[in-house]
Formats: sequence, structure tokens, C-alpha cells
Amino acid sequence: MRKLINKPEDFVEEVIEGIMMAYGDRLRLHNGDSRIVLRNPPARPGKVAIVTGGGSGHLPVFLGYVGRGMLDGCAVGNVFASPSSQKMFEMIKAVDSGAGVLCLYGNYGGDNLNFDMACEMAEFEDIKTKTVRVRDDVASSPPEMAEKRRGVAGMVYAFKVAGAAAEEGLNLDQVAAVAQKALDNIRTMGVALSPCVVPQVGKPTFSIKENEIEIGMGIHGEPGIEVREMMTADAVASLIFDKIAAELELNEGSEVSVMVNGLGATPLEELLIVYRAVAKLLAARGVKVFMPHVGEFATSMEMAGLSVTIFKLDEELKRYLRAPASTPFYTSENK
Amino acid sequence: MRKLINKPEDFVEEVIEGIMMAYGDRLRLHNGDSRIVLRNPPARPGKVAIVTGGGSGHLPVFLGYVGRGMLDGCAVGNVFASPSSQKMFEMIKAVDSGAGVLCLYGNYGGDNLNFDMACEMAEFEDIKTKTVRVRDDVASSPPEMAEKRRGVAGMVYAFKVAGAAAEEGLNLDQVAAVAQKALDNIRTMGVALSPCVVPQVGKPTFSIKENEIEIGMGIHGEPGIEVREMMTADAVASLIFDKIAAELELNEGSEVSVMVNGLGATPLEELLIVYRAVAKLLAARGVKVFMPHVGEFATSMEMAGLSVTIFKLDEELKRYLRAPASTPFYTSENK
Amino acid sequence: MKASMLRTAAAAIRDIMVANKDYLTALDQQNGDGDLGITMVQGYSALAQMLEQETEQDLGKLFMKCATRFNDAAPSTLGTITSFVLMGMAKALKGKTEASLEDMTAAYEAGLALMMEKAHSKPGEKTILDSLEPAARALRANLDKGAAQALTAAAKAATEGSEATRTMKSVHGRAAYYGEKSLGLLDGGSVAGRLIFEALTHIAG
Amino acid sequence: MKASMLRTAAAAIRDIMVANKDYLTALDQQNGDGDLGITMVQGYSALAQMLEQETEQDLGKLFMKCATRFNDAAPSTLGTITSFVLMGMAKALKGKTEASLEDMTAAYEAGLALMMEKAHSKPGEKTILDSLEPAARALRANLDKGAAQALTAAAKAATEGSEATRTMKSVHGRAAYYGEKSLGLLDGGSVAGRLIFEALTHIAG
Ligand SMILES: Nc1ncnc2c1ncn2[C@@H]1O[C@H](COP(=O)(O)OP(=O)(O)O)[C@@H](O)[C@H]1O
Ligand SMILES: Nc1ncnc2c1ncn2[C@@H]1O[C@H](COP(=O)(O)OP(=O)(O)O)[C@@H](O)[C@H]1O
Ligand SMILES: [Mg+2]
Ligand SMILES: [Mg+2]
Ligand SMILES: [Mg+2]
Ligand SMILES: [Mg+2]
Repeated sequence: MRKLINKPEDFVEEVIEGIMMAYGDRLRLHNGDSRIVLRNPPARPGKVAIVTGGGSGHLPVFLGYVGRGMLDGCAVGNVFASPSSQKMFEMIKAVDSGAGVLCLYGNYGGDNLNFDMACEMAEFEDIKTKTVRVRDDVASSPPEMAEKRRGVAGMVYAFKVAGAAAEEGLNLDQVAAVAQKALDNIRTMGVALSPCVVPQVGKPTFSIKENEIEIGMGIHGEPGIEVREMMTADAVASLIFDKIAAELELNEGSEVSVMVNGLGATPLEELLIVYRAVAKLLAARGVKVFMPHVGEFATSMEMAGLSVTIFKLDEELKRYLRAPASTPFYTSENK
Repeated sequence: MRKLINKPEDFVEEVIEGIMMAYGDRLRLHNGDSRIVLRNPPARPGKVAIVTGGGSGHLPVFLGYVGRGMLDGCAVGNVFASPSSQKMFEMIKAVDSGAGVLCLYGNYGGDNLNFDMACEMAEFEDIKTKTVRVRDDVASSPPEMAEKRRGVAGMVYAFKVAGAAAEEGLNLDQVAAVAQKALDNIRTMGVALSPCVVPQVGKPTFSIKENEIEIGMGIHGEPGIEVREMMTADAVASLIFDKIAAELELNEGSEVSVMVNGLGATPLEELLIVYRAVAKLLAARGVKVFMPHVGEFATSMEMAGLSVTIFKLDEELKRYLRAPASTPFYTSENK
Repeated sequence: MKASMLRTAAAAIRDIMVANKDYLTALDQQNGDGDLGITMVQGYSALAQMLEQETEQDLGKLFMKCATRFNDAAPSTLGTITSFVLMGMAKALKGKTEASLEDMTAAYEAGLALMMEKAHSKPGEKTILDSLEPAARALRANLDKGAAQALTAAAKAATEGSEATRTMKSVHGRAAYYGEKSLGLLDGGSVAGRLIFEALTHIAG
Repeated sequence: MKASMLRTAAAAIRDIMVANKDYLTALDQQNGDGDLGITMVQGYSALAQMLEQETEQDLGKLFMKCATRFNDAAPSTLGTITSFVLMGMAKALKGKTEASLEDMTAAYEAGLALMMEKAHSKPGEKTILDSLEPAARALRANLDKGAAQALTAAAKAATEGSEATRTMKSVHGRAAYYGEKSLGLLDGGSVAGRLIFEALTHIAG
């Protein structure tokens, strides 16, 4: 295992410890619990709170987006595993200031079950909650089964936009509606070139041949659409673009934000080469790009590969995307 | 070759093309030359200009630090190869507004020769230049031969601090002195777990066994101090820490900034685990950490591994480190 | 059954999960993420440990504690699903400090019902339900034969049900992405279900 | 020699570098970064291409153009070092449109001197100098025998000098990190130097 870690079973605790040592001025642990990361200082009372949660191993997803203009809290699971409903519930209780809590997270079995349980517990204590699930991965199910799709990098745009709406003072239903509107206009697809290793498992859960590329593979190694012989960056870009463009109306005059997201081991250079190809395809259709995001936003530890997200914008969504946000792992300042 | 690229010989051009498509509002190419990247809009006239240059394959180093509060220009070489002196000279001429130009770059044979040649050309045209070479890699030579050491991730701190001094209005000699003072207090050491592939070469120029770790390896795969059996994150942190602490006086009350820099394939999670270990070693000595930097600042494409930089601060250096800076790849805003 | 028996049961299930950890991992790696071995060991270890200290005698409250503890230790899909079963049993057993085989069977049926509601699943979908639900039917059919024999029948039904998952297509969780390709594969969750009844048979016998 | 001969020479050197590209790469991979084959091909290809169009007859100006072009195409360590040699030759040949073997030898010596000054190096340090400098001495010693024989002697000296790098310890560039470990290895730069004279011998003979 080519990992710079200590005991595999301490992996998550030590990551959180490192985060708190580095960013303890901007994040805090709820009652010292390393599985509940909250914004510090808390948002002004009366703001709708937004929380997320999910497995570890995807930094900056999920907790990296806790901060001003984005999320109020994040429940932290083990590597690729949901946090417990108990932690989620405690987090929801901690961040609610009366305006209610939006649970905004990726559509995965474990996370769904646990957040549902947590929301029931919250309801029991008269805390209003709303749930919006991120299902942006077009490779994970055909359009007619879109409700089964997984949530991947597109969730970062949803955090950003919902976060801005909440800061602006919208109420719970409105913030949820903004998040949903954003997600209706967000599509992502990825490719993988190498597997990753869950520390406690110690070996890859799947393998990819040296000269092969997995089209549409999920961030935990879920199989994608097909395995192909290694392709050029331009070919990958246009394959993904076509798949996404079939679902978003991208016409002359449309505006989009594009995220080219590295899964972990893929260098920034390659992300930029793919960005270039996507930007050209958009330009050829007369589509303008607003605030491109090129970098690592949602990873799978040391997996090689990338995903491309296209987020179709209108004036409202642009304003929310542009609004200031600052966390230790994300800032709108230089986007 | 597990790379998402097109033709290997187009690698650098396409990376620059991607960068200009994404960040064309904040960077510009000098006369459309993809090998000369300049700050856009240019700095106010009268500011000392700071330039760098070096091989490609290290993003965000080097051109990622061109922007407000940091660099004015960067000459771009092929992968792991120096830019030509002609390009450096053209860049120097383009950014000089009369106050002179500081050439701040890593101590590598090709870069030294080319920058020297470029400075001679500049002198011939009455442009004042000063050279400060970054030599922060303690593993690359023993202390008594420190002038032979390579420049690695510590150069980012030098860019930051010199950039702030120049923005503040210091003259060329003063800016060079600030850069040198910073570098006198900066030390870095790295470890590598896997090699990287120069696109035009197509295969790794060196290999690392699955269960081995290269202590002190350079960012182009230059051999380090020794090859060891795989170690824990804590052991790596203390090995690096001891080596650095032997050269910087780190006592009760000292203040430092710490950079834990991923070389490419190593996940953020592991960087944070190592940060945690370094922060504990510092805390044990009563040393305070200011503005930690954890992430990818100076990479070697898909190499796995990381480096740790310690930057010993005084009030002046802290002020320059804290000063606002913003480039497409770096911002002080959320540090 | 009484509170103290729950402790023995949890320890036995924990032991069988520990012994089969790598097997479960391997099964989950076929069409999942490979965490099944780890999470089952974590969940039942936490249960067993908690029950060693626990003095609660009300079976309803005790099962509720078990549900929360299990989910907290193993919040994976199957961990959470297990918690729903325990929660459903808790509701049915509320107020009781002793429960007959029939009470336990009814509680178990209620647990499965709650789980199916929450997980939107039913038998035949290549999940743990395909061992747990046949086991429930076997228990009900053998109530009159006493705990030992009823559990043996349940274990047999669970084993057959688990084997039958080979002929099923996954519709839930990660495995569902495999669609047709999941045919022929044994579902790891159903094996975990079988192991539970295997362990219970041992302590009852 | 005249300007037109430089064109033939550059083409010949380019061809020999192309033929030895992988060999140079392999040598540079032993204790460097493996770019030597690529950069030599790039540098000499650019030179040859430029000279095909170039009409400049002043040898000084022509060599200066070569120096700039070479560095621009191949700004690696060895590429820049080569440019310094060409620059030194340019200064010595300034104003001439024809140069005798003696003029060329003197210019070459001046080129090596400039390079040694800028690169802070001298023979015996396991670099290209260890083939280029013996070649200069051989040229000087065989001036009276005409270009063909003098170049043959220079090529022989370059070959021996290159071979001798096996016994030397690297002190410059990446290779220097290997220290003692560099003993026994052939320096790739010195081989590039040998190839230059091999190519020149062919066109002179
Ligand atoms: N909706 C569901 N209802 C019942 N059982 C399910 C459901 N989804 C998954 N399972 C069971 O859970 C097992 C996978 O559990 P687990 O490994 O915890 O999932 P994950 O790792 O995806 O969170 C499957 O083998 C299956 O038996
Ligand atoms: N200071 C120097 N003086 C003369 N020759 C040198 C010097 N440094 C390196 N060389 C030569 O250059 C060769 C390496 O060239 P190159 O591959 O371009 O270096 P790099 O890839 O490190 O920039 C060495 O084999 C050696 O012959
Ligand atoms: Mg899981
Ligand atoms: Mg080189
Ligand atoms: Mg699983
Ligand atoms: Mg080289």
C-alpha cells in the first residue's frame, strides 16, 4: 500500500485531527466529536442551515465546504461509508437556529437511509428539515432512471449556490428550491485510469488495466458505462461532453460553469488539457463559460482520472455562484 | 502511459492553451507566445517586477503564482526543462517598468545558465536585474555545500514574500534582500513513493519498489538520501522534521509557517495526516504555526509523495506572508 | 428470552462475523465496495461490548439501544438496515422483560416490515432480505417445535434463500449498477443474514 | 570553411543525433532526467532547418544566429552549453566569410573557453567537455594534415575522452547527486560530443 498513513484504523481520526490543527480557527468539532465538523464561528442566527455528510476519502468533499457562504456542518463517515444517523442528528440539532436545516448530500444507499433516520429524529424534536439529494452522475443510470443516479462533483456547485441563497436570507423551502434548481441544471461524468485503496482493506477493490480507461466509473469504483482502450484527452472530453449535452440544452448564448475535477492522482496539467477541449466544444456551440473550476474538488484518494461537470446558469444561479464563499478548502475569491 | 493527454509533443502548448482559456482574464501571453506568461493587467508602473521560470510539469509551480501580490511573469519550459534565455529575456523586457526585475527561481543547471544569459542580454539593454536562487531542499546537498542545493516547494513562500515586498514599493535591492532573507529561513525536504513519466519519454525515468520510499528524492526524480522500507506517516514527518530543525533554530516562542505539499498523486488526506504529525512536533517545542499551507503547491505530475517546508518567521516576514495575493492557482484569502 | 440471552446471542454473532470477515469482504468486492466484512464485525462487536455492561431489562428499550449502537458503529447500508430491523423489534417488544418464541418471531416480523418500508425493498431483490425473510417464515412455521428446532429450520431456510440470490438481479445499492452481470453472484448481505441464524442455532442447540 | 558548409555539417549532426536518440536518452536516464536524446535532436534539427533558409555569409553573425536558435530550441543544460560554445565561436569569427582550418580551430577553442567560464566547468568532471576538449587538442596537433585527417584525429580523441568519463565522478547537474555511484557510468553529454565529431568526419572524408 503506497500510502503515507499510520494505522489504517486511525486514518479518519488523524485526518480530522490534522484539519483541526491546521484550520481550528475556522472549523470546530461539535462537543469535540471528530465526526461532526461545524462552521466556526457559527452563522448568524436566523439563517437556514445547510448540512451534508458522507464517507471519508473524498477531500475536499465533504467537510471542505463547511464555511462562510457554503455549509454549516458536515457529518463524517469512515472511508467510503456513511456517517451514522446519530451523528447526523446531533449535527442537525447543533446548527439549527430556528430557520430549519437543509440536508444536501449525494444519493447513496447508506447516506440516504441514515439521513432519513436523522431527519425523523430531528422532526421528533421539532426541527424543520428538508432533503435534497445530489444525482448529477449521468453515467450511473439512464435518464429515465435519473432518480437512481449517484451524486459526484456537481454537489460542490450545489453547496455553493444553496449556501449563497441561505446567506441571502431565503427560507428553508426557498433554499431547497434553489439547490434543486441548480441540480436540475448540473450534470457530471467521469473516467478512471487507476483504482484506489481503502486503508482498512489494504488492496484495490477493483482493477483497471494499464492501457484501459473506465468510462463513467463512480468515485468508489462503481462500474461505469464501458471499459475502453486508453483514449486521448480530446476524445475523453468529447465523449463526456456529448453525454452531458444530450441532457442540458446548450445553445448559442447559453452560459455555463465548467468543473474539471481531478480524482486524486491526475495532474493539474491533464485537467487543463481536458478543460481546453471542453471549452472548445462549448465555444463551437456559442456557449459562454462563467467561473471555470479546474482542480481537485471531489476525489477518491489516489485514484487517477477526472470528471467533467457542466452547470447551466441563469442570472439567479450566476449571482449565487459568484457570491463570496470562503472555507479552508474553497474560496470564490480567485475563481 | 496512464495520462489524459493528446500528442506528447503538444503537452505544454495544450496546458498553456487550457490555462489561457480558463484564466485569460487574469493572465496574458506576451505577443501571443505560449512560453511567456504575464500578469494581466500589468502591475502599476514603478513596481519592481518579479519573474521566474523553469520546466513544465510542476503546476502550480511556476506560472501558477503569476498574479497580484506575487509574480509579474513566468517563462515556460518544456517538461522538466529550462525555458530558453531568449524567452526569459523577452519576458524581463516586457515586465520592466523602470524599477528593475528580480529573477527568482530554483537552482538548477539549465535554469541558471539560461537566466544568466538572459540577464546579460537585459543588462545590454540597460534593464536592471537581480538574481536570487531558491535552494531550500536540504536533502540535495549537505549544509556545507548549501549553495548546490535544489529549489523546491519553498520557492512558493519566496514568491509570496518577495511579491508582497514589491507591492509595498520596496526597490530592487530591497526586494531581493527580502527574498533572500526569507530563503535563509526556509527549508524543505520530500519523500517519493512512485515515479512520474515525462510525456515525450513515455516511461518512468526511475522506479521505486512497491514497498519502498525514497527519502529526499528531488522533484524530477533526482536521488535522495536513501531508500527505505515503507514508513508510517509519523516516522516520515519526524525524519523530515529532524533534518530541517537541525538547520533552523526552532525554539519556544518561534513562529513558523508549514507547507505540506503533495507531489501529485498523494491524497489530501495523507497530507493532513503528515501535517498533524509535524504540527505536534512543533508544538512539543513550543513553536507556533502561522498560515499553514496544506495542498499541492509544487508537483511532479503524477508522482506520489510529499514535501514538508518550514519557514521561520519574524514580524516583517509574517506581514509579507499575510499580505493579499491572488492568482488563478493561489490566494491568501483562505489561508 | 430475556435480556441476558441477548448478550450471548450478540457475542455469538460477533464471533461468526469475525470468522467470516474476509469472506464477506470478498463477496462485497464482487459488486460492491468491499466493506461488508469490516462493518459487520464493527457493528456486532459494538453490540456485544455494549451488552456486556448493559443492565436494562425492558426488551423494547434494550433493542432500541441496540439499534442506535449498531448504526453508530456500522452506519453502512447493511448496518443501517440492521438497525431498522432492531428498531422494529424494539417497538414490538416494548414493556416486555420476557418474550416467548412467538413474541420474538412477531417482533422479528415487525422488524423486517419496518426495514422493508424504510429501505424500499422486498424479497427477491438479491439482498439480505432473501435470507432473513425465508428465515422468518420458517420460524413461524416451526413455532410449536421449540426454539432449537425452529432456529435450525430458520437457518436452513436462510441458507437456501441466500443461495437463491445467485439467480437474482441486484436492484439496490452499488450492486445494482451491475444489472445483468450480477446474475450468478452470491449476495454478501444475504450471507451475513445466513450467518446470523447459523450463530443463533449454535447457542440454541 | 564557408557558410554553406555549416549547413551540411548541421544536417549531418542532426542525422547522427536522430540515429542515437534512444541511446542518449538511456544514458541520461542512468543519472539524469532522460531528456538528452530529445533535446539534442531538437537543437540540431532547429539548426539544420534554420540554415536551409539562411543567407547570412558573415560567419560570426551566422554562428551567433546558431547560438540563439539552438538555445531557443533546446534550452536544457547541454543545449545552453552548446549555445555558449557557438557564441564563443561567433565572437572569434566575426567579420569573416571564409575561415581556414586554423581559424576554425581557434574559434572552437574560444568557444570552449567561454563555455567553461559560463558553466563553471573544466575537463575531468564527467561532462561533454571530456570529449570536446581532447578533440580541440587533436585538431590543434593535426592542423598541418588537412581537415579530413585532423577531424579523424579529433573524433578519435573525442571517443577516448568520452570513454574515460567512466572513471570520473560527476560534479555538475543532476548527475552530481550520484557522487561515487556515478563511477563506471558513461556520461551522455560526452557521447553527444563524440557524435558531433563522428558526423564531421563523415562529411569531411
Ligand atoms: N435497499 C436495500 N434493502 C435491503 N438490503 C439492501 C439494500 N441495499 C443493499 N442491501 C444489502 O446490503 C448489502 C450491502 O451492504 P453494504 O456493504 O453495507 O453497502 P454499502 O457498502 O454500499 O454501503 C447488499 O449485499 C445487500 O444485501
Ligand atoms: N556545468 C557543466 N559543464 C559542462 N557540461 C555539463 C555541465 N553540466 C552538465 N553538463 C553536461 O550536460 C549533460 C546533461 O545535459 P542535460 O540532459 O541537458 O541536463 P539536464 O537535463 O539536467 O538539464 C551531462 O551529461 C554533461 O555532459
Ligand atoms: Mg460501504
Ligand atoms: Mg533536462
Ligand atoms: Mg459494501
Ligand atoms: Mg538531462
